[in-house]
Order: sequence, then C-alpha cells, then structure tokens
Amino acid sequence: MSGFNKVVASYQEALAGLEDNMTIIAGGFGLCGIPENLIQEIKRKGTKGLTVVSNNCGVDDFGLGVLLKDRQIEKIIASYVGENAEFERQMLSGELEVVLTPQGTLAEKMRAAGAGIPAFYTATGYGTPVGEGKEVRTFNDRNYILEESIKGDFAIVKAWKADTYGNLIYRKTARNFNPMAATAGKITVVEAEEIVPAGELDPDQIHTPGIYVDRLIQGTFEKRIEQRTIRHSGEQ
Amino acid sequence: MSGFNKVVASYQEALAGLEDNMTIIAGGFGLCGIPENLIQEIKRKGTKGLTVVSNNCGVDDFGLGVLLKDRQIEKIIASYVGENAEFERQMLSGELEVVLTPQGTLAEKMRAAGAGIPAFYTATGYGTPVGEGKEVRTFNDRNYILEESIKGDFAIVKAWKADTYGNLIYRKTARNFNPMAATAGKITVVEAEEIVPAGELDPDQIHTPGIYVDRLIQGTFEKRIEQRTIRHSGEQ
Amino acid sequence: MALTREQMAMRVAQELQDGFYVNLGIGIPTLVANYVPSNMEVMLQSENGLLGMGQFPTEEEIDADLINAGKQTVTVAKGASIFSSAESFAMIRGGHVDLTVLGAFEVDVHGNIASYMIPGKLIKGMGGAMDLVAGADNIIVTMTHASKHGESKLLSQCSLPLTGKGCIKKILTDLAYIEIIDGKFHLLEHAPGVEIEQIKALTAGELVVSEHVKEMNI
Amino acid sequence: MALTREQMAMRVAQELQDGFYVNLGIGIPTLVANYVPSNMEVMLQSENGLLGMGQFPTEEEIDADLINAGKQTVTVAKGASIFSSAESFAMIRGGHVDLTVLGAFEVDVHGNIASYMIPGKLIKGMGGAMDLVAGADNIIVTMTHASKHGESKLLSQCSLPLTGKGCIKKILTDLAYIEIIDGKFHLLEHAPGVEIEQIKALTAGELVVSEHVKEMNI
Repeated sequence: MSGFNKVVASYQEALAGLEDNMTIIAGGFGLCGIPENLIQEIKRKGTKGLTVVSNNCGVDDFGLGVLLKDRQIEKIIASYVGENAEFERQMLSGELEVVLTPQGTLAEKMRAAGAGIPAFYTATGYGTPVGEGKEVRTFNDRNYILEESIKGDFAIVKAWKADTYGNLIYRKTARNFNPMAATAGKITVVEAEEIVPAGELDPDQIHTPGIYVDRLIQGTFEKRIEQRTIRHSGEQ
Repeated sequence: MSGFNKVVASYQEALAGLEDNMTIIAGGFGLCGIPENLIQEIKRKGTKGLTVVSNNCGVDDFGLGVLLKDRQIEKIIASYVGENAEFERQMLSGELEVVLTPQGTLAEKMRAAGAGIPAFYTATGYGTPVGEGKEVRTFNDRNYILEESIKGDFAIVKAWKADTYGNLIYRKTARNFNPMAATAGKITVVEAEEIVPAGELDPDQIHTPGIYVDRLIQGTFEKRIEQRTIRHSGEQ
Repeated sequence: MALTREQMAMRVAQELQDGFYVNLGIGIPTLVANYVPSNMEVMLQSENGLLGMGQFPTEEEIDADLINAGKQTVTVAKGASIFSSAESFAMIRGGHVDLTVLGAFEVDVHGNIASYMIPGKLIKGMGGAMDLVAGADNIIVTMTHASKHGESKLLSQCSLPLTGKGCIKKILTDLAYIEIIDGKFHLLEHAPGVEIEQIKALTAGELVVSEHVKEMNI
Repeated sequence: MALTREQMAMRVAQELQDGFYVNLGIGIPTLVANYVPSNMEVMLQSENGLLGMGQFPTEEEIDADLINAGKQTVTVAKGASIFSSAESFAMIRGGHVDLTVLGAFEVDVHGNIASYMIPGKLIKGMGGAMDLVAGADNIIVTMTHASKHGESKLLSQCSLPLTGKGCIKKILTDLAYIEIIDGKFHLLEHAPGVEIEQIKALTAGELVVSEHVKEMNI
C-alpha cells in the first residue's frame, strides 16, 4: 500500500484522536456541502467542549445542529446562525459562546491558517462591533482591521469525488468553505461521495491537492435541502 | 452582443490605454505560460518607464527580456532573474531598478491586491535583506514581516482555453502566476490559445472567473522551452 | 403613493448597466433580478461561490448541491463559474462586483449602515453583508423610509450596531432616491405622488432638497 | 573520502519516509529523487505549481506547458495535482511539505542560511528559497563542507545576506551529517574514511562531537 493512500475503513477511524475541548473547522454553507456523516460520528462519540468554526451551525435536527442539541459545542465561530432555534436559545441563555465573524473574513481566516499567514488586514468590519479591540491601520487613506488566522485540531470536509491520494473535486456550490477548511486542520478528514484510484483525476482539475488531506472515507449523503425553491416548467 | 463579451479584435485594442510609467503585472514562470504576444505588442508600442511585476524577466530575446533590450522597463519586481544577461548588465549598471521579492510573497502580493487585502504577515524574509525596513510582528512566538499587496494598471495573462465571457482555464504548469495576475490589474488583458462560446466550459472547472477579465484575444504561441530535459525511451 | 416592493426593485433596476456583475441581497434586492431591462445582460453573484446565478430550478432540475446565498435552490446561467467562498469574497472584497444592492435597518448621513443585529432581539449574524458593504464602491441600500411606527430609518447617527462605516452613498426607499454627499442626505428623486414635505418629515438626518429633484420614473 | 554528490544524495534519501511530500532544490537536492528506497513512495513538490513531479519526458512526451521549478521539462507522476503559484506557496508557507532539501553557500550555528546572493558577484534572486526555508519544519541543507579554497561554510555567523533566519536544523555535507542544537553544530555522522579532526578543522562554528558519532552508512 502506498504511503499516500489516505483511505480509512470506518468513520471511527476517520475521527480517531478527536478529544474534548478541541477545535473543529467544518466545510459547508447552510446544509450544502456539509460533512454529514462526520458530524454524526462526532455526535456518536459524544465529544464535548468543542469549538466549532463553520459558516453556519446547521438546523435543529441536521448538520452541526445535532451537536448543539447534545450540548457538545462550547463555542462557535460563524457568520450566520439564523436557521436554528436551539442555537438562539443557547446563545441568549449564555450556554453557548458565539463569535460572529463576517463570511469573507471567516473564509480568509481559514485560508490564511492553511497558507502560513498568521494575520491579514481587511476593511470588512472596520468601525463595527467586529472591529472592536482589533488593531486599525490605514493603507492608501482607507482604514482596515487586523484579523488573525484560525487553525483547527481537526478539519472536516465534504468532497464530491476524491482519489485514494486525497486529491479532491467538489461539485457545484457544495464547494463553498470546504477547500479552505481542508487546508486549516492539523488533521484533515474528508468524506467523499466517490473515491477513485489515484491517477484517474485530471491534475489540472483538482480543487484540493491531496497534501492537505490526512484521512478519507466514502460516505452516502442525505443532502437535505434547506429552501426548496422551484419554478414550474414554462415559467420564466 | 452581450455586455459580458470580452473579446477584442486586435492586440492594439487589447492594450489600448497602456501608457508610459504604468505598472504591469505579468503572469508566467520562466518562459512557461507567458503572454508572449501581449509582450510583443508592448514592444511594438514602445511604452517606456514601465514597472513590471513578474516572477522572472524572460531571456534576452524572448518574453519580457525583449522589453529590457529596448529599455522600456524602469523597475522590476521579481523573484529570480538569473536567465538574462542583459538584465544583469542593466541591474549592475544601475539603469534598472530591481526589487527582489520571494516567489511566494510575490504570488501572495498579487492575490492580496485582487482580494482587497492591503497587507499580510509572512515569516518569509524575516531577518533577511527582504525584511529590512518592514514591520516585524510576533504571532505565537514566531516573527513575521508585513508585506503589502501590489496592484497593476494592467495585468497581462496567458490562458489555455477561454470562453467569450472571459472565464479562463490554464493548462498544466503554465498556470503558475497567471490566476493571481488576472485578479490584480485595474485592466486585465488575457490572451488565450482558444476561445469558445460562453456556456461551453464546465462552471466547476474554471480557474479564473470572467469577472476579473476586461479584454480577451486569441493568439498563437511559440511556447519556447527554456531547459529541454529529456529521457530516452526505456530510461528510468 | 409609497412605492411597492416591486416598484422599488424596478427603480433599482434602472441603475443596472449591460455587463454588470451584481450582488443582490435577500428581500427587495432579490426582486431586482426580475426587472433587468431586456436590452441588457447582468450576471448575478451569489456570495457562497457562484457567479452567474440562474432562475429557480424546475422540479426535475433541483439539485441540493446548487444553492444561492439565501440557501435557495437555483440553476446556473450561461457563462457561470463556481468557486470557493474564499475566492467569492476575494471578488467582493477586491471590488470586482459592479453593484451591490442590500437591505438595512438604518442608514445615516455619514454613510454608516446598520443591517444585521438588533441587540437582545435579532442576532442572526452578518453573513456576507459586512464584506459586501466594505468591498463595493457602488452600493444601493433598499429599505422603507420609515418603520411601521413612523420612525425614520435615515438618521443623523445610526443607533444599532453597524454593518459598515462610511460606505453607503445611495439609498432607495419607498418614498425617495437619496444620495449621501459630504455628511448630508441629498434628495435626488421622490416617488410619484409623494410630497417632498412628507419625505422631509420622515428623514431624521439632515436632508438637502435642491431645485432639481425629479419625480421617479417607474 | 569526502562523499560524491551522488553519495550525498543517497544519504539524504535515507531521511525520506513513505508518503512524504518533498521539495528538492536545484543541484545535489535534485539527485535525491534518484535514490528513493524502492519500498516507499514520495511525492515531489515543484514550487511553480506541481505536486507529483514525474521523470523527464521522452522526446515525444515533451510539453512546453509542463516544467519544474528549475524550468526543466518534466512529466506528472500518478496522483499529481497542478495549481497556481499562490496555492503552491500556501502549501509551502503553511508547513504542509514534509521535507525540504536545498543547497546553501553558508549556514551558521544559529540556524541561519545564506544561499541566494553574493553581493557584487551573483545576484540572481531568491526564487522560492526564502519561502521554503521559512515554511518548512524539516529542512536538510546540502553543501560541501568547505569552499574550494578550504574556507568553512559552517560558520559562527553567516557573512552573506541571509535567505532565512534561525530555520535550519540539519546539514549534510560531503564530510558530515550535522544537527544544530542550542546554537552549536552537533556532529551526528562522519563520512566513511573522513577523520573527525578534519571535520573539526573545516568547521568554523562551534562543533560538539559526542561519543556517539557514527560513520555514515551509504
């Protein structure tokens, strides 16, 4: 077996070493492109005191929401949490610490962590509650705030197609935060819809090179839709 | 004609508005993936006093080297300039201003410019001549220097396949600096080997979205090889 | 008469230009897509990572992997591209989007905008709104001129936590089209049948009314 | 006898592990690829934007669009991926590469390295070397122990402009394998037939020779 084969045999193995009070970076936007089964495995393990970095926190009974219900999350760093009643309850009661972070800043914090950039300046959030306590600096007459990168003990990622070496391709807008999350974990765990032998993917068309991936497992996905909006045939 | 059609009719039109003393960001690494014909058009125009931002500066008679010969470049920001005798002569004689910049920092400066990030911290260059005069800052017990983004008046880019809307796909390692350069020009000009109608490229497989591209032209390319290294059949 | 939501969207759509890349927020801004003039094309950016958002899918086309920033199922338009959220916000933060339209709770004469939080009441998060207002040069805020209780939303100083500081220049309300210049609201247009006095009464921040104010053409 | 370039590459290759992502600099480091043990696989990263660099192409395979960081035509290995230079250096700077091997003019007891410039003589630029030494935890410097004129390249303080500060821990020369610990060179191994006294004489920086020094196994 090649040393580059990242495939593991079970979800248990995929998340081995995940312990209480660790930080998890999660891919996904809303319920789209979320690592459903890895989240379920965290629920099954019952790991507590987690810090979760994710754009959203799922809904009450799906996605990261299931970890909220079990009170496994202590702190969440997210940009939008409006879809989740339990979330709001825990936040308002002070049981859950929430750090609201602008979506683009969150994406860039993950990317920066993976790219060895400890901090960067952005105009986003200057003069708002997000900028409070952060350094302000002027470049070309504009004010920017300093934002630091966020690294995870684990990153959990959902891909569409992977090869055994961990090269990943995402499908449509299920890509979202997954490529940055994949770079930002000390241990990056990926679940994919399909795993093909190394060498089958076009090197020019890989979204996440396998160097970022530590463990890989094939899963089946519910892919729940949050807002099912349709038009009727013939309608513009 | 759609407002998104970026195709122009001539190289003259492609570089209309390029004036003396402007800054040009160029894609390419060595002679690989360089916008050959756009460079030739700059030579033809005779634009002077240029600041060029590019990883390399071509060779004496090809790539950006042809602009050196005509003394069109006043300043170059590059990581490696060892392939060019005329370059060395102009640099040592003080005719050409050279800012040596680490390759990864250069790539990131271009990306940052395109991404609205005025500056970022990197460990690269700390304690070296590159770090002189730059702010040093400690994050998690490590020292980093502050590097600012670089924007160009023009960016010149070579793609493999483009659609009329300016969506780009690069081929193999001819990708290199081109995707970042494409984001960093006030006006981004692309030459491609092939232009197909919008809608023909898979949205999941586009390397540079058309939003970054202002003008697009189809060219034919010499694709000169700098180091022709081969193995003989049967050789390992 | 105050404009309806649809009329507001129609007025905003007049600001579109052929070849514009546009980000439309949730609510009234979304409706703008329905009024793109037929002689032009615009491309919609959805900040989760899609440039070239198409119409809603049919039942057969529906795809859980293809949604917009409002988490609605969508399709792709001709010439679309899909990318990561980091790339999407590089595009937004880097100022590559030509026009951003979004809603707000309040705007003030300094160009400040409050749109994401009502302390103690509504804490859903800013999503991409802070990046959008910080990154775009060309922003139109759409909102009703006043609350249901008749309180002005155009203030001398925002009272709610800010989404962005000094970044708003244009506001389209159900009563007026207003530009912010040098720390003052300037009335550009009034809605058909709406009296300038009514707009003045409902604008808490300083309002400049020049002799060139026009009636909106809807 | 001092090691040949090939023998130096062979010794470095012993530090490889199955599944390592490795960046090899120009010169002796490049030769390391020829000595990867047959029971393991490593993947070569080329900083222009290729992970999984293959062997040189045949005349028929040659492709101007596929080169390595030394501008040589190459091929791709199984499971390769190709990406932008920004992504490539994100990988490097972010510490994702398992081992970096590169040459140098000088190294000192503080782990400083000078490898890119001889003022007034050689000014070709640092290319990716500064990013590589700043980004990697695990770096092996390969160089001859002394210049042709017998001047030590292992110094108490580098004299040339630095490529990186405090980032080097291991050095493989034609005479010795040395580790830097707490501001001193520690001799780990000597080349077969090379006297420790000779190594001492050619090492300008402080050299610690423990009783556990081994002869290199080539």
